[in-house]
Amino acid sequence: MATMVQAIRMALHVGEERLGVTDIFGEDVGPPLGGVFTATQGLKTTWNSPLDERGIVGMAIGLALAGRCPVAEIQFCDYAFNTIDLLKIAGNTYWSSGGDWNVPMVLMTPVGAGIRGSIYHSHSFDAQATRTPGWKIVMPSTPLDAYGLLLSAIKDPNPVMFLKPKALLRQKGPKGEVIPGEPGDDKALSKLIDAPLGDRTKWKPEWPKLEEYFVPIGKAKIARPGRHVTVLTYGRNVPMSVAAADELAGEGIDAEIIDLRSLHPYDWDAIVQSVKKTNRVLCVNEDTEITNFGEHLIRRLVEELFYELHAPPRLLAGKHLPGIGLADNLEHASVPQKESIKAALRELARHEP
Amino acid sequence: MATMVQAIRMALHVGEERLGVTDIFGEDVGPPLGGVFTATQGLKTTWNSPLDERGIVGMAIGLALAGRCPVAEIQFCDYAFNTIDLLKIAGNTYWSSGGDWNVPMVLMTPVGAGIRGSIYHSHSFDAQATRTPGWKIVMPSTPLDAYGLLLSAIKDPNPVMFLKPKALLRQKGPKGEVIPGEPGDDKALSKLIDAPLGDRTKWKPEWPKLEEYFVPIGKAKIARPGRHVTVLTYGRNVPMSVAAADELAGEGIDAEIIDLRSLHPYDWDAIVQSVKKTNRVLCVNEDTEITNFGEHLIRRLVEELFYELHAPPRLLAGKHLPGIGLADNLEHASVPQKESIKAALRELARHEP
Amino acid sequence: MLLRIHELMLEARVLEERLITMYKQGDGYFWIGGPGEEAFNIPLGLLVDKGQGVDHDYLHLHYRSSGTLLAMGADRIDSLRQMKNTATDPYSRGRNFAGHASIRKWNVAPISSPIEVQFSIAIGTAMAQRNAKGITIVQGGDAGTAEGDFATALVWASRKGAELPLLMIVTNNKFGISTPYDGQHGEVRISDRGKAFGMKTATIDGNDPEEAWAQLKAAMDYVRTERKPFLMEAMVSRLYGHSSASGANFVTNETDPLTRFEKKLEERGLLTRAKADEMRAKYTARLLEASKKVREEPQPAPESIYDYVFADENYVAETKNGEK
Amino acid sequence: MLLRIHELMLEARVLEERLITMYKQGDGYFWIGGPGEEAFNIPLGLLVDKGQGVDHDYLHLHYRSSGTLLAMGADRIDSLRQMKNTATDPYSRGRNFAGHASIRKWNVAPISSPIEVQFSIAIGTAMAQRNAKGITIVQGGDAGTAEGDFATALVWASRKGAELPLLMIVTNNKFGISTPYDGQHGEVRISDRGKAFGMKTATIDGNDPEEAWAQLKAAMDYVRTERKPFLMEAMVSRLYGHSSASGANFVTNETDPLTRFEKKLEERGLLTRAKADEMRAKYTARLLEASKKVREEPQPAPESIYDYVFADENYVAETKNGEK
Ligand SMILES: Cc1ncc(C[n+]2csc(CCOP(=O)(O)OP(=O)(O)O)c2C)c(N)n1
Ligand SMILES: Cc1ncc(C[n+]2csc(CCOP(=O)(O)OP(=O)(O)O)c2C)c(N)n1
Ligand SMILES: [Mg+2]
Ligand SMILES: [Mg+2]
Repeated sequence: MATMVQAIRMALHVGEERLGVTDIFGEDVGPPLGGVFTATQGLKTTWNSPLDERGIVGMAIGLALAGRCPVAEIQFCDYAFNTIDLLKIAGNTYWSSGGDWNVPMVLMTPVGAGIRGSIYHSHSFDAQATRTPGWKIVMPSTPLDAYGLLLSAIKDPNPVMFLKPKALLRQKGPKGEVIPGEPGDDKALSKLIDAPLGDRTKWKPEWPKLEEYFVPIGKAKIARPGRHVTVLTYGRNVPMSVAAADELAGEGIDAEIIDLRSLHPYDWDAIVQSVKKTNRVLCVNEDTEITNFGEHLIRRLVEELFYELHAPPRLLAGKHLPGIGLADNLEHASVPQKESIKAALRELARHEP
Repeated sequence: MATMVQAIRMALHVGEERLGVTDIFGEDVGPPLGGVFTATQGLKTTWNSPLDERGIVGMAIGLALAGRCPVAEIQFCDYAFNTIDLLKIAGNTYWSSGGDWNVPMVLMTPVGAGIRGSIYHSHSFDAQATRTPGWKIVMPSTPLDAYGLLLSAIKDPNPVMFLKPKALLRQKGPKGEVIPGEPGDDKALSKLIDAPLGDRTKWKPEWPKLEEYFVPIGKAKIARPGRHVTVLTYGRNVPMSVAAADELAGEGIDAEIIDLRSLHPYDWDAIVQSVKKTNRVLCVNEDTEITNFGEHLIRRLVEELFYELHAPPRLLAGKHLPGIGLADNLEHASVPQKESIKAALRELARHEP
Repeated sequence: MLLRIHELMLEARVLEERLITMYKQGDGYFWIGGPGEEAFNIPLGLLVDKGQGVDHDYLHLHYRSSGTLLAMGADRIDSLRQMKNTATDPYSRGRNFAGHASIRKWNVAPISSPIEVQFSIAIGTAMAQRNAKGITIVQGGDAGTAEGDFATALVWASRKGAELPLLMIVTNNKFGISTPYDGQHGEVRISDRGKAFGMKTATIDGNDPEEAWAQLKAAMDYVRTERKPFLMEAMVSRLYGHSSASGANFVTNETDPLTRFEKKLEERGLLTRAKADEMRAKYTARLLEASKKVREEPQPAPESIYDYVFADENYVAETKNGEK
Repeated sequence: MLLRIHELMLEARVLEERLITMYKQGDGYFWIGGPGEEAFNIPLGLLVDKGQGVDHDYLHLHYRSSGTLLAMGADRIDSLRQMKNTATDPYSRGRNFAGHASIRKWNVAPISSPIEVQFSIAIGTAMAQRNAKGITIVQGGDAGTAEGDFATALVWASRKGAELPLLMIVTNNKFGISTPYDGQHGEVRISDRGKAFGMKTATIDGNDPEEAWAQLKAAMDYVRTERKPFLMEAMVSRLYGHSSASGANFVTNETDPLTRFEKKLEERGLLTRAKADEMRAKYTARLLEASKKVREEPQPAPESIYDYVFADENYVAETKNGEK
């Protein structure tokens, strides 16, 4: 089974070969490195950009206007905050021009904590992204979803942001989740598509025969079915919440984990269905907790399902602090961990209306 | 009585003369114009910056680090979105350096709709600002509060954002609210401190003997006391909500309007007190409605006061769209208006638990 | 040719004057435009390779470019429609300010208010044209060159081995709203900023349509054939102040390229005062008619704010343009 | 003096090697630093007018500046503390990566990870120094000059009549992580970008401490006396790759300024191999001791994340520095 970063690479390969992707670029995206997380190794249309995030986003918009199909990368979302105005332009061009110009581009960027990234390699981007109208926002939690969401993003005629959960990039998916066409044996896959260490000038990847597979933008997935509490989450916090739920099963608490996968547009029907069943809801994400996307979900839930809620809905998110510190203690205290998710689930499940 | 823009000018004057303000700068802030809204006319330490928002914010940070007391302006908050990374740095420097360097700067910028500003002169900034840790955020709704909040902002050893509600800049405050020291007669005040049209090279303002007056950061104000519904709002939507409430009084609906004044830190005690009394709450602001600061307030209210709420709390905010259109119909349909506030208040007040 | 240029300069001026009058009569909330830049913008519009796609020229203009679009043949009434923010405004459906055109079928990217961002976006269309026939033209003001985006265009356009067919134009009117050029610049000539990047550069008199034509022609030929960037600075006038926010009244202390050119043409016996006045009267009448028509056109409906948020998956640019 | 420079270069190198070893032994999560820049950074640190306030020099450095701080007299063990993210780390309390110092009592602004932002911030301390004795020094890498912030510093520092006492330094190691200089630049010399702004500029061999000393001295004297900006580009080496992310192994295909300088000193009879080895052994042992000590020091407590969010109104910079 492929890791998420291998899945992304394979999706980009299919994008180049069959979906018209013309430019995969960003800082250190091209040879020799192929991306700081190796997401763009061995591809045909990759190139290295100057160290200028504004130029990267502007270039992507311009390429899209000119009918190309660009996939741009911001090396870490921590470094996208000088481009918010340009992201707003990518999102408002179709609307502002009264439907004259659309901007079919994909922007991918690694997000989140979990790798001791300290102050500038731990940021989340979901709150910022979801308040940028005109963009579609996706964030996978498994390699297969990464593959399927990225292909959908590439085909979409609008700007789509593909948020890569840093901590999961080297992880594999749940048992049995295979990318259509990937070789069964991991070592074999690695031999085919992972660049060797050292000199790569002569290396060429051999791509497996991959099939197209699209995860529709706007559709959530039940990562773990359950009856007592609904967890609305995405990215890194999905496997974390599933693990927390599995451990709580022993205590008679059966939590349902909804992996949103698309943050905008999001799957309101799936959310309502689950909450109507469990009547209790916990939102989990790593972004800072003031003016947070989970708060939007909670606001809408209380507006529309107030009387279905048997316990106050809760948000478990990053602390409202200027950064995430390097030391273990600091990182753990700053963003949700399995234990804090369990604690919140216990509280919600045991709450007496 | 002074208008809000005159109050801001007088506060900056007191800042220069008595609170150590050294640099009031930004695009067209200095002579001859004195700011696109005349907020910086006739002051001593104003100067015109290059047309470079990143430079303006960076300059302010650097001046603050060097012990100066800068008040920087971004001409319209619509043009601050290429500086978010720098705003984050201003907010994280004290924390990142473990308390070594603080950044005592004031950033002021006009926000909001209401003047047919079209796509790029109608943005709100409260959602973006409240998710920038390390900053204090204030937003007045009357000239006196503008005066008192700006003086507090200037004295604060941290970065403080002073959001100027564009639509209120030329408005006066509620009857009887006078700035300590302003002449009773408006014409007299205008004669003293408003620059003449045409050639101003020889003009000098005559400043009234103003007293210092500080509105503490973090303290809300009851703009209109009421018993049935609580409205949590700020800036332009305060007078709008008060007017709506006054009109509803005839229908037997008595709404309490809380003017937050400080968005961060905000006055949680005042909010709780009011909501415990009315048991119904409406948040009103103009920023886009997904990942919106009002959603934070609602999230915290349901977490802490779930069983005190006799109706689902509601948010009335800007539509989640790429921009605010120019035509009357478009602007009105995009952000809260007195009528939509009244409709929401009726619904809340009449809601049967 | 000279007479054609003059006629377009005159018509462009009358168009801006009509927009200003509309503003002053309450038929619009805000005016900003290009009176004083006609001698440069008209030749620019005439020299553009007009069409859709990478084999034609892409234009990333700003809010003073009405003359360029007029010279390209844009329907005059559409400027009035945007001024009056009618539902019929083809550029923005009543959403954007006057002077913010968008014409996809001619590669005219949407003009947006934020200063200088067009320089960061233009590198993208230019990149797409490296192996095509067309070039990309991007234009902005003098004060705006202080934004990082101007440097972004310089850096990305000049990378060795990856040079871009990009014509960068700075129309220098020596003002940013109220702020004079002097005191804000260390450069003697803004165009000098291109030299460190090995770019061809020029600073020209943008108030002389003959010089503008010749210099633009040369620069565009260079970019078109060499597929390399060129930075041009054109000195121009600002004849009605920055915008309606500063009153939009005629200023007398700047060169008027139109009267200057008319004098020249008269001296050469190519034009008479009477002919010029007659032309002016004709265009004034025509645009007055147009403004009356626009006044009768519908305003956008409230619900229309939800239109054009996302293109649907069957969206095809061509069809979209076909419609217009 | 030469021997003093050599000793500091050697110690700086040993310090970086210790940090790399700590990383490889699991005593830290990430390493980034300046081995290969000693010949430039040591003279820089020695030439700084060290102190607090506008009459001394402000420093806006980046993550390769350990040598500069070491030459200024920073306590070596503090670098190890930050590497090990201990509660005793005086630069960031265990919050930031190695190489991210902050020393207010010496005007050293907090080093932060985002590339080039220090150039937009440095103009502010320089502005505050226009009528003071000190100057502002800002330093960054070659790839980072593509960011708009580098242009911002050029624009704001050179405004006629408002020039800033700012020394802009680009340490050019011909790499941005994995991306080679060639292919990303149209400039022959990055320092040429200052010329259009009327700035004094120089490109120097940053691997030669004698040239670096002389050129830095001249540039700093110019900025100090003329109160005008200077742009210096220094060619340097990157001896252990970009960071621990790329392995942090010694590369053999770049000039090692330390060995080159030692050879020179030996030839001149000012240094013997034995003496050099003995010094290296001494510093190695000292830093090994220090690293053991650091290993015993406490990690920050979870609740400490809430410290230093806001300065309270009685906050006084002086006292704060007194404490340290
Ligand atoms: C990023 C940004 N900042 C500020 C403004 C407000 N503004 C509009 S026009 C203008 C002056 C532009 O001067 P210049 O670039 O010389 O162009 P000109 O209007 O003189 O042609 C300013 C500051 C803006 N539109 N965008
Ligand atoms: C704004 C920003 N973008 C990207 C990065 C990731 N990054 C860290 S170092 C680096 C390369 C910097 O190269 P250069 O400016 O030449 O400095 P050097 O490391 O070579 O000294 C990059 C891209 C960053 N830290 N900040
Ligand atoms: Mg100008
Ligand atoms: Mg480098």
